[in-house]
Amino acid sequence: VHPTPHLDQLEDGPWPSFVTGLKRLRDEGTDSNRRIMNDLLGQLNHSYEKRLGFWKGGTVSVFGYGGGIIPRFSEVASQFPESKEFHTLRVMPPAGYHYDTEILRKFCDIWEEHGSGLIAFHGQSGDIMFQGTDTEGTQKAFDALNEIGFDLGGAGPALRTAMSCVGHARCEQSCYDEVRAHRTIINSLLDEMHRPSLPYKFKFKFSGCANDCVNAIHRADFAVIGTWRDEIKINQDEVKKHIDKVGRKYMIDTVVNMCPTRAISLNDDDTLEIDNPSCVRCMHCINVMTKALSPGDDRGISIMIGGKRSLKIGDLMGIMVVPFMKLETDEDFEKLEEFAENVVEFFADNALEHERVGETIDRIGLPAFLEALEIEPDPNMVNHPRTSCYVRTDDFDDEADKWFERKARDAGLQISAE
Amino acid sequence: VHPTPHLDQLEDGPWPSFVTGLKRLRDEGTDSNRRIMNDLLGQLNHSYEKRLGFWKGGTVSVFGYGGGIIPRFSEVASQFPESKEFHTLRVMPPAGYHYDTEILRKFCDIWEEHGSGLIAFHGQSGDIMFQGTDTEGTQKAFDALNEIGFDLGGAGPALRTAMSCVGHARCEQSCYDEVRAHRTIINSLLDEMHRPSLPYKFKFKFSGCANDCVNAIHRADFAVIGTWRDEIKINQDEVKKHIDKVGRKYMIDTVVNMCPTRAISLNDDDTLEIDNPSCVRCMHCINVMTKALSPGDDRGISIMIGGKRSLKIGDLMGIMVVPFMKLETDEDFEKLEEFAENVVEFFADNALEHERVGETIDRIGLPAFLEALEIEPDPNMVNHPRTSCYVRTDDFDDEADKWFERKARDAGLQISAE
Amino acid sequence: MTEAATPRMPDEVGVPDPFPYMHPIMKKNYGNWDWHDRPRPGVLHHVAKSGDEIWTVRAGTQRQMDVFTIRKLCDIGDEYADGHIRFTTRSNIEYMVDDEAKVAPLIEKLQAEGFPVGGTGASVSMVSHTQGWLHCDIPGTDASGVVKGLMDLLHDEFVQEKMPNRVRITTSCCQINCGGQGDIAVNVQYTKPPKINHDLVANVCERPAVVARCPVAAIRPAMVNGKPSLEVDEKKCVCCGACYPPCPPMQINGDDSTKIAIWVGGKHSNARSKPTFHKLAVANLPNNAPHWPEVKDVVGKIINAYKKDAKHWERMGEWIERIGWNRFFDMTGLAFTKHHLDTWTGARKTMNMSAHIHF
Amino acid sequence: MTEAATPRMPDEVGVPDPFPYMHPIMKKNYGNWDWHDRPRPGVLHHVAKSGDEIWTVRAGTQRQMDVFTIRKLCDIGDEYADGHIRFTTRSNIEYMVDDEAKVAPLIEKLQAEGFPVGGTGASVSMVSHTQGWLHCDIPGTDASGVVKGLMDLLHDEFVQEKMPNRVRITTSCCQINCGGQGDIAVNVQYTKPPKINHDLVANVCERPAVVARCPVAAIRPAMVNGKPSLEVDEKKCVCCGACYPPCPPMQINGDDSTKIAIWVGGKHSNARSKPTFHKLAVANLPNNAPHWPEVKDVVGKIINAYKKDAKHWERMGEWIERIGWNRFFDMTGLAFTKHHLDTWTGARKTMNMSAHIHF
Ligand code: SRM
Ligand code: SRM
Ligand code: SRM
Ligand code: SRM
Ligand code: SF4
Ligand code: SF4
Ligand code: SF4
Ligand code: SF4
Ligand code: SF4
Ligand code: SF4
Ligand code: SF4
Ligand code: SF4
Repeated sequence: VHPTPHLDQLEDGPWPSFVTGLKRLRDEGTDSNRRIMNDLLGQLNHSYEKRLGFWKGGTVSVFGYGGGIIPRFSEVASQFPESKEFHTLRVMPPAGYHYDTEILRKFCDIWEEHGSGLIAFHGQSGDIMFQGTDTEGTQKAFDALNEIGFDLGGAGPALRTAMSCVGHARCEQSCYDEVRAHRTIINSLLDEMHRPSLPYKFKFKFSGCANDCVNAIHRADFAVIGTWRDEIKINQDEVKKHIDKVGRKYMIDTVVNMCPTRAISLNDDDTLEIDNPSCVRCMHCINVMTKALSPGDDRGISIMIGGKRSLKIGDLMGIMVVPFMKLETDEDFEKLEEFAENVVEFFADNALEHERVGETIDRIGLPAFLEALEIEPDPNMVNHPRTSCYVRTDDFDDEADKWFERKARDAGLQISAE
Repeated sequence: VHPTPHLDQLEDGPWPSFVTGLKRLRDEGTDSNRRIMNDLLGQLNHSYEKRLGFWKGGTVSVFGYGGGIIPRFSEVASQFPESKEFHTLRVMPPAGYHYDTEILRKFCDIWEEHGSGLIAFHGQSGDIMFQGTDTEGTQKAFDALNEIGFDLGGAGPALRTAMSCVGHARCEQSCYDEVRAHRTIINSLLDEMHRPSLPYKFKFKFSGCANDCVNAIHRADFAVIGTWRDEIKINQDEVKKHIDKVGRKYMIDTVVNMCPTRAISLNDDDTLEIDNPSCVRCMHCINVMTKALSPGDDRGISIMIGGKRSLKIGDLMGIMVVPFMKLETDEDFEKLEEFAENVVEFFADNALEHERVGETIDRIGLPAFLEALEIEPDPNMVNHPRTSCYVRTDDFDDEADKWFERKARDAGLQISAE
Repeated sequence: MTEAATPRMPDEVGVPDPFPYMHPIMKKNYGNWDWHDRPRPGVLHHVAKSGDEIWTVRAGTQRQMDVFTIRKLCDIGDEYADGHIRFTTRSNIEYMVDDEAKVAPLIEKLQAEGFPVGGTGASVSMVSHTQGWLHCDIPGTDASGVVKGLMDLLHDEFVQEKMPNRVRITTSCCQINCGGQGDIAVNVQYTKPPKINHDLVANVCERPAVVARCPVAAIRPAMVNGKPSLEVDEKKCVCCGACYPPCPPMQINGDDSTKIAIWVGGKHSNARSKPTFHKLAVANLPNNAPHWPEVKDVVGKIINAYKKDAKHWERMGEWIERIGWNRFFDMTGLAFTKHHLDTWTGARKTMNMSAHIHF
Repeated sequence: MTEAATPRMPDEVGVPDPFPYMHPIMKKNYGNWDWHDRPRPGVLHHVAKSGDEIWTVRAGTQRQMDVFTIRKLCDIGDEYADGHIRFTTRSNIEYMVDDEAKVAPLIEKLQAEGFPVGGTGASVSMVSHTQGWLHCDIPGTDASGVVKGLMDLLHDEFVQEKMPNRVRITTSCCQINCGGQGDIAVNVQYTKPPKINHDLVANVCERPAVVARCPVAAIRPAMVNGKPSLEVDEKKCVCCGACYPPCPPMQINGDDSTKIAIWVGGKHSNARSKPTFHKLAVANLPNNAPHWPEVKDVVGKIINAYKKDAKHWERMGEWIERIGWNRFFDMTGLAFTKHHLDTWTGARKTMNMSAHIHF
């Protein structure tokens, strides 16, 4: 047993210790778990001592797929041979991270047998990470997991595993069926996940409302966020109850005065007035007064494209590219699926190597991106129209006509729908 | 007399007509005014017809100076010979635009004699514009104006005429002596105005408070704006009177809810609470409740550097480079003067040709500009610290020490001042 | 004239001292004012800490004034006011009087002489204007004429205070925009790359300077008909006109390609929100002198929508931010096009990177 | 093993259907919830439109879990809850129960087994963490160890809801920052340009790709000792580490040059303000495994200042925007330096171009 003086120091304290867990595998695990974990702990302690990492990448995949495995080979394998290969399987969880104890126990059994016994719930992209096995174990574990209905997630220049919030399953704020949207899109694009051939990674994330509990706007190339078009629902009795409870001043300070667009006004009789056209669906007032306020009934989604971390041009958040889309009927879901496919296809065709779609948009300009995807420009896409007069506008009237046609079309549609 | 069918149409309507004025000069002015104005009206009508301008520039100056005249030579002089030269004298007004009728009458007499009789109060940079004379008239008019205490303003790559708001003279919001600041700086840098040798223009503007009644932040390379450090003064009786007058809801909507930093809270007894450290001295609440609220007593200035219109990199506003400076004693004014000189010197030495100082800062980065001027970085200079991790920080601790030293120094100074 | 042999050396007096011209009450209470209110549109009433009071009456002028008009204003000042005058940042004239009783007769006289009294508080003040065909060497349109037309249109809003907050309109006769940012800005917008008059380039154009001025590096030196000239990459050119002042042969103005764009939501004050730049509302309006009806039509629509819908103290841009740009375009009947999407440096930061949305 | 002759073809099932695993009450009321409250820290109570109710108990885990821990969690789920489990975005475990009576015993059991119950509402939830020395090929520090240390420190704030609003902390073991934006982000920050191991470049490095990855074009191909290698312009290099993953010989990590920076004010939600990126608070903290005391010290100071001063519902960044960054630096005892001034693309837009000022 390798001494682990540095790691030992991470066993105290009130928070569950990963070191204790690793040691338990080393001390009480299956034979192979023990062997792997002893050397893994040794190498990790070595890293703590040297303050350097000692893994390097490589190429490992399961039969039939090109991605989904993160291969790790030790640079200090001579000292710690049993963990010289320590690959990770990225496995897609059920949308919304729902499990029962039975399936979790099955995971444990499989990974105890074919891997190190170490599983992470979940990686930052949403995968179950089965961490630590050799090349052979990779295939075996995958086969076993695949038999019980689980599939590999994404890695490399490919479609990545997506995330969706708990949403419809338990949350009154949810504005669309996240599970269905998530599964529809990813399952239609599975080939891009399993056989990496995109210019770079591409991530989807699904949040049921603007609280964005899966951090989609920053962390997804394609973020789907629930919203609504009609009025916030107000229960004035509950408003009064809330004010009775917390006091008028507190209510003004925490609700009226925190609305980003001054859309809320408190009447002198303690009823609440919301100027819905000014409301930006930020969720704040609804979050504070969960009984008194709720999202409207005419619900749907917004789509933001281009979120990512800083390589190479700096952090980007997703840009509102589809302000609103209904998502109720089968046709609605088909439309969404088609749009997602189009964006991924655009990305495949137009991005430079190692360029995220947000970078592509930044490089070619939003107008060019919209044109390529045949999306009509909309004021909700911008904080405000251009401030720079450096633009050639001799076709302005033609462009304006497109807007007027669209408005006429929308008006017509509304009329015929009535 | 040239017919002016296009211009004639601009004589109706309730607003005073410049055309009527021009025609009066043509019809009732001195001989020379009449001649000039007839052809000037002819050329202007020609422009209205052709929708093109017909002036070109050139070089004209008065003896001893290199700038201050905007020369105009007609491209259609054969048709309109009497206004073939139509130069403008830019003349600096008294700071704050104060006149009496006597001096205005003198201007009229001078310009009637040596020019066209057309004067603009004022150009966008603040000059009195004596418009329309030939090269000879330029010198004569200048001599006469100079005799009565007026001097040419700026043109070309030079220090430009400055503007200051009415401020101290009539406005209770004013936080410093605008007239003195304006005259101190411009008069110390006069040489840069009269003998153009800067890389490009350089403008100062002075506003007594953040209402910025002279548009300094957008339109000055060096904007001086009044502010205060201590607490807003509240007269609670006047607060109550105001609420009695306008109503509680209206007061919440227009004051409490419009404060940009939620610094204002209305107590249930109709007294007002201001969290002064959160207040950003935006002036709004003070503007609305002129009797109840006023700026604090510990007044001074902020300085923003780099405002300008769009050539070549796009519009810039001034960046807060000096968050606070007292401006009361002679020494304070000397310090300001010295700082202004340093900035202009930096500009002279470092700007590329036809580059405004804001562009220079943009090109070299704010840190380099601050270093050159020996200004210590301050959080008030930015909306927020950097979001990009692309920076080399190995000297971070040394830089941090500078901050701690400054804090110790400030604390020491405050102690010794007590 | 012939005496010019020994020319006069300038007396470098610099910025004149205003105190000799200042109204005595302003001089006396300099830096010691207490509060103000507005008894009626066009009139300010300031009270000093000493208890002194001063009334200011503001009136519109045409800025470009003939000596007759100026003398008339002086006569009024001598007869109805205290002989002291100032002009505002926006070329309005102000008379200060030490007695409330002087206010009404002064107003009456000004109105009788055709000077509208107003421009205070929540009014539409004078349009800040520039030189145009009257004087500039690079204008795409006139300034005085546009201003006159707009102020005729907005006269009622000048003499009353019925807007949600003050409205600052600016106009500029070329894209350089000496008129600056405005709640509404009416600016020339070129719509075509410059046509080069190659015969003239060699003589009047400092070619390296022009090449350097182009913000998108669209200009290259070139030989045309054996003479050194320039050429423009029309794909790159953003029609900014920056090449025209240093090189007049780069003809940017055309009687039908010089158009007007209207911008909204510029704000200089720091009240509530930070200062902002104005944003494109509509481009490609015809340069229809002498009445610019298309321009007036749009300005009128914008003013009306703002007047009807904004809350008290909201400036134009703040109102639009609150109600959303889509509602602004709907209310004004204007179109949102791809040209409204910013493509200039930092464009990324103007995009809506959030789920905030207006319906 | 030897049967691998006919390999198994994957069954491309894709994203598994969650309904088979979902708690029956959630399944039944899917999309039909009405309101919720939080009876106590760590517990959510959701009421469906049907009147059905469900209680959720949330507890912290170490994320990287051994099978023993997972099985223990399953045992608890079977005995004290209804056998259904979910994990949250932040690696907390959630048990759903259909009866309020089950809540207290479940909590007691979880606590007894060492799983802190909390992470709801205005608490500090689990730090979102990454791989670090345990698994990644490019880490500058560990992740699990840092998270363990921080959560030990913040345990009290996890099990109670005493913060002004939720606090999301992230940590990342290299500058790539898989942990993402956070109210507080604890990230590796390289402080030196990469040292190049020239002997290896020729073998393992795709040189044009690396040159292309550098955001400031600081890398040039070069011949070193007669072999093709690379060289770095150290004046230009912004120490981002982007060259290291595609070219391991560009050694960016050094046991004493790999430092930690702490960032504040990142926010993903759209509640009130739009989402924001986190901003630099302090850099150059030592990478002091296994306890990172300097890091903990700073995080503690930031948390305390926020806790003491912010208003209810203000997130970290919103609080700082209100009180001003100078007050943030004063309250936390941190230094504002020239490195806090942005120098990256669009830096201009982060400058204070206004007279808004905090004292
Ligand atoms: C006279 C003048 C200064 C001068 O030295 O000439 C002036 C004078 C006053 N301004 Fe101003 N402002 C003057 C130009 C400006 C400008 C610049 C401009 O118009 O080009 C601005 C910035 C406009 C912008 O943001 O684009 C300006 C933004 C303000 C504000 C901020 C309004 C806001 O909410 O954004 C106030 C506050 C207020 O309205 O109470 C203000 C307030 C005032 C007060 C009330 C200050 C005082 O206590 O005396 C003065 C009377 C205002 C009135 O008209 O009711 N003044 N004021 C200028 C009159 C211009 C005119 O004739 O219309
Ligand atoms: C006269 C005036 C307009 C007016 O009618 O009021 C004016 C007129 C001219 N401006 Fe201006 N500018 C005038 C105030 C401004 C302002 C406003 C201000 O100073 O507050 C600006 C915006 C602020 C700024 O400085 O950026 C302004 C931004 C420009 C620019 C663009 C500068 C830039 O960096 O983007 C140019 C072009 C240039 O300098 O090459 C410019 C160039 C010119 C020239 C010299 C055109 C040229 O290059 O030949 C114009 C001469 C017109 C003439 O025939 O008299 N003018 N110009 C204003 C000066 C009068 C005075 O001295 O009081
Ligand atoms: C369970 C979870 C979703 C999931 O599918 O796993 C979830 C669940 C809820 N979130 Fe969330 N949020 C969850 C991650 C997030 C995240 C993402 C993250 O933490 O990485 C965010 C964005 C954080 C950010 O902005 O950086 C998030 C921002 C919110 C907000 C907005 C808070 C704000 O004011 O900015 C609310 C509104 C609220 O607090 O009432 C919210 C509200 C809620 C509600 C109250 C929604 C509801 O009605 O059921 C849920 C209970 C919250 C609670 O803890 O009190 N949830 N929520 C996630 C629990 C994470 C955890 O274990 O700590
Ligand atoms: C495992 C995981 C961290 C974790 O412990 O949770 C992770 C680990 C790695 N990330 Fe990541 N990233 C993980 C989520 C993220 C996220 C968060 C997210 O998806 O919401 C981000 C930020 C969002 C984004 O996509 O930008 C993220 C941004 C990156 C980047 C920077 C991308 C950029 O455009 O800036 C890289 C570098 C690259 O792709 O070249 C990267 C690269 C890597 C690599 C592959 C390092 C490398 O290039 O060799 C890491 C492999 C570690 C390992 O040994 O397992 N990882 N990475 C996360 C994936 C687990 C999962 O599948 O569930
Ligand atoms: S994102 Fe909205 S719908 Fe989804 S869990 Fe969070 S609060 Fe609920
Ligand atoms: S959801 Fe947000 S924007 Fe809409 S009214 Fe509520 S607080 Fe205001
Ligand atoms: S800027 Fe301020 S001090 Fe100057 S006139 Fe305007 S309101 Fe008064
Ligand atoms: S001056 Fe502005 S920031 Fe300060 S309290 Fe008043 S409204 Fe708020
Ligand atoms: S806006 Fe253009 S045309 Fe008009 S005065 Fe200024 S520089 Fe001349
Ligand atoms: S108009 Fe502007 S963009 Fe076009 S060539 Fe001239 S300077 Fe360049
Ligand atoms: S943050 Fe860096 S070191 Fe950590 S897992 Fe991500 S890529 Fe690896
Ligand atoms: S660390 Fe970054 S900036 Fe420096 S050479 Fe490598 S890629 Fe370029």
